[in-house]
Amino acid sequence: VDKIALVVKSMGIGFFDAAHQGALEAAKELKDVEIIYTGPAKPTAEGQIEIINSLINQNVKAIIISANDPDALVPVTKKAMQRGIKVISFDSGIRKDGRLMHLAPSNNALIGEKLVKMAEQVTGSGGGEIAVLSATAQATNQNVWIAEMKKVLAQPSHAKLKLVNVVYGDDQTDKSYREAQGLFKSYPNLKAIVAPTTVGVAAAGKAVQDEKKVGQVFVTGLGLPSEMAGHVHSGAVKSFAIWNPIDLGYASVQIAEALVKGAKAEPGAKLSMGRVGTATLDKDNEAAMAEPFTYDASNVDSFAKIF
Amino acid sequence: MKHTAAFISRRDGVLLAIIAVVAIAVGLRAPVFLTLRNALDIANDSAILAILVMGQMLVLLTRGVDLSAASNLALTGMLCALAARAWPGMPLPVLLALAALIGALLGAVNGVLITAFSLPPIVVTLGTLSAYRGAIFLASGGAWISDHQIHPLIKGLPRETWLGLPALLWLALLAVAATAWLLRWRREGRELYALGGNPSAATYAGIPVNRRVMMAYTLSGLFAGISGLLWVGRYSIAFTELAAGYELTVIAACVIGGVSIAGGIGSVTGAVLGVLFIGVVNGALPVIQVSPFWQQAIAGAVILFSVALNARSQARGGRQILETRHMATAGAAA
Amino acid sequence: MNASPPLLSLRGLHKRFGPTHALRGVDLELVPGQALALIGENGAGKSTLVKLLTGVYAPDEGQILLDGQPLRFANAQAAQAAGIVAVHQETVMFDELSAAENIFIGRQPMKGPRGFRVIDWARMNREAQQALDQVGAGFAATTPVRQLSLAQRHLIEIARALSQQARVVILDEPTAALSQAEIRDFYGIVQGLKSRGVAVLFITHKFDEIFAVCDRYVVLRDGASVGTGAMDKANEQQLVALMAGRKIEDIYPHVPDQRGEVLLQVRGLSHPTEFDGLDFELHRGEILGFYGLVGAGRSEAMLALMGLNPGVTGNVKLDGETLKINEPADAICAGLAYVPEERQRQGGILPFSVMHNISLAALAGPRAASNERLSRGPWLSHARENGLAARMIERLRIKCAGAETPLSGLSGGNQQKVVIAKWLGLNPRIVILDEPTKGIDVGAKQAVYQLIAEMVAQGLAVILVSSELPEVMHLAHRTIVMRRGLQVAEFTRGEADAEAIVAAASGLDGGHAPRHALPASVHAGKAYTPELAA
Amino acid sequence: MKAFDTWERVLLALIVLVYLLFGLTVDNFLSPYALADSTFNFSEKGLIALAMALLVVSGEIDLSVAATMALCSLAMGFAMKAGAGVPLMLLAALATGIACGALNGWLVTRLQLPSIVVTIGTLSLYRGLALVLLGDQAITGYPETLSTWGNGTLGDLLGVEKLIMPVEFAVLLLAAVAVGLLLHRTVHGRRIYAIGANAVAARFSGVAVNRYRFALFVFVGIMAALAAVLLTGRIGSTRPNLAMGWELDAVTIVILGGVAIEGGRGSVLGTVLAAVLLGSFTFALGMLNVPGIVMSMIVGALLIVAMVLPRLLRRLKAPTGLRVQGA
Ligand SMILES: Nc1ncnc2c1ncn2[C@@H]1O[C@H](COP(=O)(O)OP(=O)(O)OP(=O)(O)O)[C@@H](O)[C@H]1O
Ligand SMILES: Nc1ncnc2c1ncn2[C@@H]1O[C@H](COP(=O)(O)OP(=O)(O)OP(=O)(O)O)[C@@H](O)[C@H]1O
Ligand SMILES: [Mg+2]
Ligand SMILES: [Mg+2]
Repeated sequence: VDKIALVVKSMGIGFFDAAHQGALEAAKELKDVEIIYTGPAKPTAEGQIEIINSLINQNVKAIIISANDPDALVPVTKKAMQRGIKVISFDSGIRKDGRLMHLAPSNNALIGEKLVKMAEQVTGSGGGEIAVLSATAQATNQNVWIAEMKKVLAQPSHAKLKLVNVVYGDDQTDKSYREAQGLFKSYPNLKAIVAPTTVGVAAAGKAVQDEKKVGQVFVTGLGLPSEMAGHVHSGAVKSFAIWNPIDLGYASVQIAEALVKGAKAEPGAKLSMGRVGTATLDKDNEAAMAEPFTYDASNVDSFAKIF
Repeated sequence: MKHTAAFISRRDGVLLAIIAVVAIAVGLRAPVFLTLRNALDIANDSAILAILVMGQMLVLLTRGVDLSAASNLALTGMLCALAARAWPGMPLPVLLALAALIGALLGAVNGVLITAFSLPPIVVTLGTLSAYRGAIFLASGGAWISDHQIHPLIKGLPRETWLGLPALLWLALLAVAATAWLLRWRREGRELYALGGNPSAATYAGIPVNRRVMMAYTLSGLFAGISGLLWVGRYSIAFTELAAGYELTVIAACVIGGVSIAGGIGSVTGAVLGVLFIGVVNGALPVIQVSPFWQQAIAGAVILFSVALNARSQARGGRQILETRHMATAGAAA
Repeated sequence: MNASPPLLSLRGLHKRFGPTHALRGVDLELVPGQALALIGENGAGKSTLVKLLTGVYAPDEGQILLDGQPLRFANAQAAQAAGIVAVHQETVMFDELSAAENIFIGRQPMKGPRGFRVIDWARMNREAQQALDQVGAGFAATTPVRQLSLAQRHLIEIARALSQQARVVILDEPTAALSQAEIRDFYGIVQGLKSRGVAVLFITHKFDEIFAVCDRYVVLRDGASVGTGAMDKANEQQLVALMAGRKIEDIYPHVPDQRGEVLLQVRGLSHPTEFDGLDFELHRGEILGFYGLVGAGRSEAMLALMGLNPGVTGNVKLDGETLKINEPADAICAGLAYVPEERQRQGGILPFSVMHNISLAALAGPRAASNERLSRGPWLSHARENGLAARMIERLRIKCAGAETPLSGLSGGNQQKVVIAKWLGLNPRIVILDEPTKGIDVGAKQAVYQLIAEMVAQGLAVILVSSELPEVMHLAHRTIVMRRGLQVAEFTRGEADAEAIVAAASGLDGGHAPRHALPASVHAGKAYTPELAA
Repeated sequence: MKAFDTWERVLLALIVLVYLLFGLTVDNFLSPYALADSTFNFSEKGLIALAMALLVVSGEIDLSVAATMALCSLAMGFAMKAGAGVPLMLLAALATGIACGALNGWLVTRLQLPSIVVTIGTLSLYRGLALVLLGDQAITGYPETLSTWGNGTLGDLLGVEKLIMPVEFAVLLLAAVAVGLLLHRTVHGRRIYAIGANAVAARFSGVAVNRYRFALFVFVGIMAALAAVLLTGRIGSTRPNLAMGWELDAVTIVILGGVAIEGGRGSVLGTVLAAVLLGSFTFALGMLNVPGIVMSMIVGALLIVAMVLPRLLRRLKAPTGLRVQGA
């Protein structure tokens, strides 16, 4: 039996639970694969290092990790690779020298574009003011997406959308909620809040409801259907997006097992992702899955039952 | 009665002045800060903190500390959300009672461990801080209870308005009034001051120390439990990391409000001002648009500053026992 | 002599603390309207007995009978409910509460409908004020206790005992912190209690008090009662012999006047609020007494000499050289030693062993370490510490299970000896003793006086701050009297007579009003009936 | 004040129990590599816990220690960016640690504020400063030497391949011996105990109480700098959230080690044993893939049980005891 570990940022996050589900599906298909699903109590790099240390000594065959810090994990994953363990990152990557390959859920540019599109959809053709509610100021993937958004917004075709501020809710409900309230106060003409984080998007949706601004300010961003369904029904959220976490978990395990079986991770290599297709590695040994999928009132309920 | 009747002490006055100065300064930069709407937002935001602070204050008075308050809040919130999902027919009073009961039980666990085994409170509540947090994970299986799964009654409670004021505010006022009543007008309350001020003397004086300490932790738990229900309702979400680290905010509010960590000193007025201070600063930070990178450093500096200022205004005036030479000679001549 | 049946009797009471057998079979009886003196050396078990009677501890063996019924108190409140109240040896005070609340803690008068009863503040303050006035306390019942002096706190404790429906009042060294005038008031209070039919148990180390107020005595030695009898058939010599198990002759040694040159010179020592313009010299081989009423500022002045009192101005010269004292280490380096008056707070470290307490001062400061050589460089030497402790335990006859016993396990008096011993290890040049015999037994007192005599014989200089007049009058070569922060008089031994000193201290010589106006009934020695709270 | 008391024996017994129990049930747990790897879990925390133990014995506490580590690491990073070599980087970390400790010490001794309050404030302040200075950036590219200190073994340093004791663990042991000697064998240690047990009496006896308090805060800063150097070396990068939440881990170790939170009691041996116990226990749970949050729950429960158990046993042994503490 090949033991493959799925190490997530921290336990108790719906997104990763769904990825775990996908991983289990892959394991069932592949047979002879056992999935270890684990993560630290708090989303810290130090916690993940401790976990990897114990995984190394359990003689796992592969480690799939969503990193809390792209750099801090490098020494320990290098050690793991020296001892023959295949290390790949998914969702949130590790620096290039610390992993064999990275499976991005989607292309960063695509995500940035998607976020802008969804904002444009609620502001209408007239455009208007929008603001970003992020997680912590250090969250790498958030910052990359925000940077991509800014690139898109700089294009003349989006000139009517004005990004007025980026605020940080630290992935805490109460702080995100307060920051959203602050945005309403500072920008009376605000049209949309874009929150590329699941805690933030839910808290902003709630703040919009409580401040009775439904129909005036819209929230959009990245969230799970099960967590967002209520806000879509209340009207605070028209649409939001996410990639399929089940497929992501599934594909990661497929790739990891392929590497264990001897496949090489090098630029240009094509790795099978089972039912999802094939991943082609770019020059940085990265592969991206599909464009994020958009959910709205029409489909959110059916997906809410799945993840 | 003079010392207790002085409703606003000198240090409370200083704190109130600081709060006013901060509010006005922020208002100059962002006029929206001085609107009624914003005041209500801050009050709403501070309401849950105020309830928690009342419980924490009772515990601090006994020379203890309840580090598990935020974990208790989250666990109770989660359990109530789960219960309401399982039995959707539950009426609101039952839900409230349930929250109070669970919270009080969790608080009583602290109390029993502290009194029955004479353990230091900081150790016990540090332990239950993690233990309760872990229990949330076990109870929920790590899953979120999100907006559409939260019972409408729970979501509705914090948004209700009674007599023109938000329900949250009423509940906070109730908690504050009850605590003030207990501390001012009941023996049990006075005895908290006594045993916190001098625990060994309290035994000699016949104060049932263990019973009172139990009471303080149970009440702290009860307040935390009710806050849990309100928190889940207000943000309509329940998950493992809910309000993580909030215990430090609660303690900071107490300390800024002049409640002594060393026990036996503290007033409800002061504690409420401490809450208000944190509410105003938290409300101001998003509005004045300081760089998010600066926010934490400012919060830290503000805590240090206000605590230092408090310490100064609390310093006792020297007792004048010395008779001046002039008076002595005048007296001798008479 | 007592016809009335006993109110409270103790039968074969035993109490052990680990290896210490503190009480080994105590029998005694308290009779209504009489005061029983409980006397014994430090550590004889007196305070332990009090704690058993008040429900703070439970006895290991034996019975407590109230009205012939055996009792077992669950806690201190139960004992109070049974009518047994105590003024404990260590003050039982809540600093942040008012005097009134301290008096009524746990039994505040309540008002209002059932279920919603609240504290009746007005009534409580009124009744507290009455109780305070009756003990002659000159301050308001609403004063927070933290603003009061030690003596004033003791008055509150006594008021607390008085204001309860007490049938038995236990007084464990209530006068240890009181000054002469206050003690006289206090006698009146005890008389008042007796005339109301209260049974009083009185614990003290001062014989004049026993003879003044008590009717009978019980002597405790090593936790057992060794003698009892009527007060009027006893004399001091007898009692002392019973207590100590040996004869103690004259307790004050004769200290010949062998003053040498001036060692310490103090000029214009002043503090913004506590004292002003102190001027005095201290000679080698001299005992300089400081007398005054409680709160006269003596302790504050001594703290200033030790660098423990910030904001002090003035000039201090040692051997003609100006001293700069900013902190205790400076003073200790210069050869000053200070035995503070608050033994448990300022003097000893309760959780530390006797040995570590004794060696602390020698190990505390930079230069001090070189004096007794308890350490080699920074390294501790267990053997030397042990040696010093053993020497001191023997020299001061400290009663303890061993040098390793924690200080908290010693009786009050023995704790005091340990605190004194701490400084002797340092070989200081000037020793300041602040109320050194507060709460210690005759035997120990004699030992302390002997020590003082030995010290000056070796050329040390001693400053003796004391509120006990006989002490200063017998020992001190010169006595400075302080009143309200001022140095008001100076007497040399022989010329000093008690009346004059007390008059100077209380300001009566200069036409000053006494600090405590007494109710007329107390002066007249009439029965005194406190108004009682519900 | 004894270094080897009942409590240390209990801890030692628990450690033996953990190794026996998990050694028998978990594959590989007792392999030399696993043992060496497990020490990484607690080496840096052990270092700050040692300093914290001294501080707690003296009756104070420092909750800003982990935030201080972040600032120290930051200072190293900035020094490196400015072109400094390893010695200068160390100096920068050290200076930062000293400065942070000195500010804590100054606020506590000069303004006479309770240390728990002061350090809650400086915790926010230091962490906030790290955020201000570094924002969302990370500093990487530390020299190989640092990585060897953080990840390497004594064997790597000395060229003996079989010697797989991690450098960090060796540093911890060395520091423990030094701090242990200081606390248990020197006058300074005695004075620290005296301050914790009764600061007033200590001052009256001539102990320069405030100077010691100040020095101890600075010492915590120094140890934080040392821990930061090792941690930075181990993870090869610096971020403002470095060592987030470690202050509570350090306090947990100190308390489990038998140091009384009210001061005046405790030993260095106990602290080290507690660090080893917690480290090996969580490593074992990790080998069993217990989720982190459950692990911290178990540690929380362990902390309470460890405190309750001896008292329960004592009570069973001696049914009639004192009913009043500290009479
Ligand atoms: N809590 C305690 N733990 C251990 N031993 C104790 C305790 N309390 C008292 N003892 C011991 O019991 C004995 C009696 O002490 P106690 O305080 O009753 O003496 P005392 O007669 O009141 O002396 P003093 O006149 O000095 O106040 C002493 O040997 C003392 O060491
Ligand atoms: N009437 C008073 N009101 C308030 N504080 C007082 C009063 N009298 C004394 N004090 C305080 O009580 C303490 C004791 O006074 P101090 O030590 O100066 O006097 P003392 O002559 O040594 O008397 P003793 O030591 O017997 O109390 C001091 O801190 C002093 O400020
Ligand atoms: Mg006694
Ligand atoms: Mg005095």
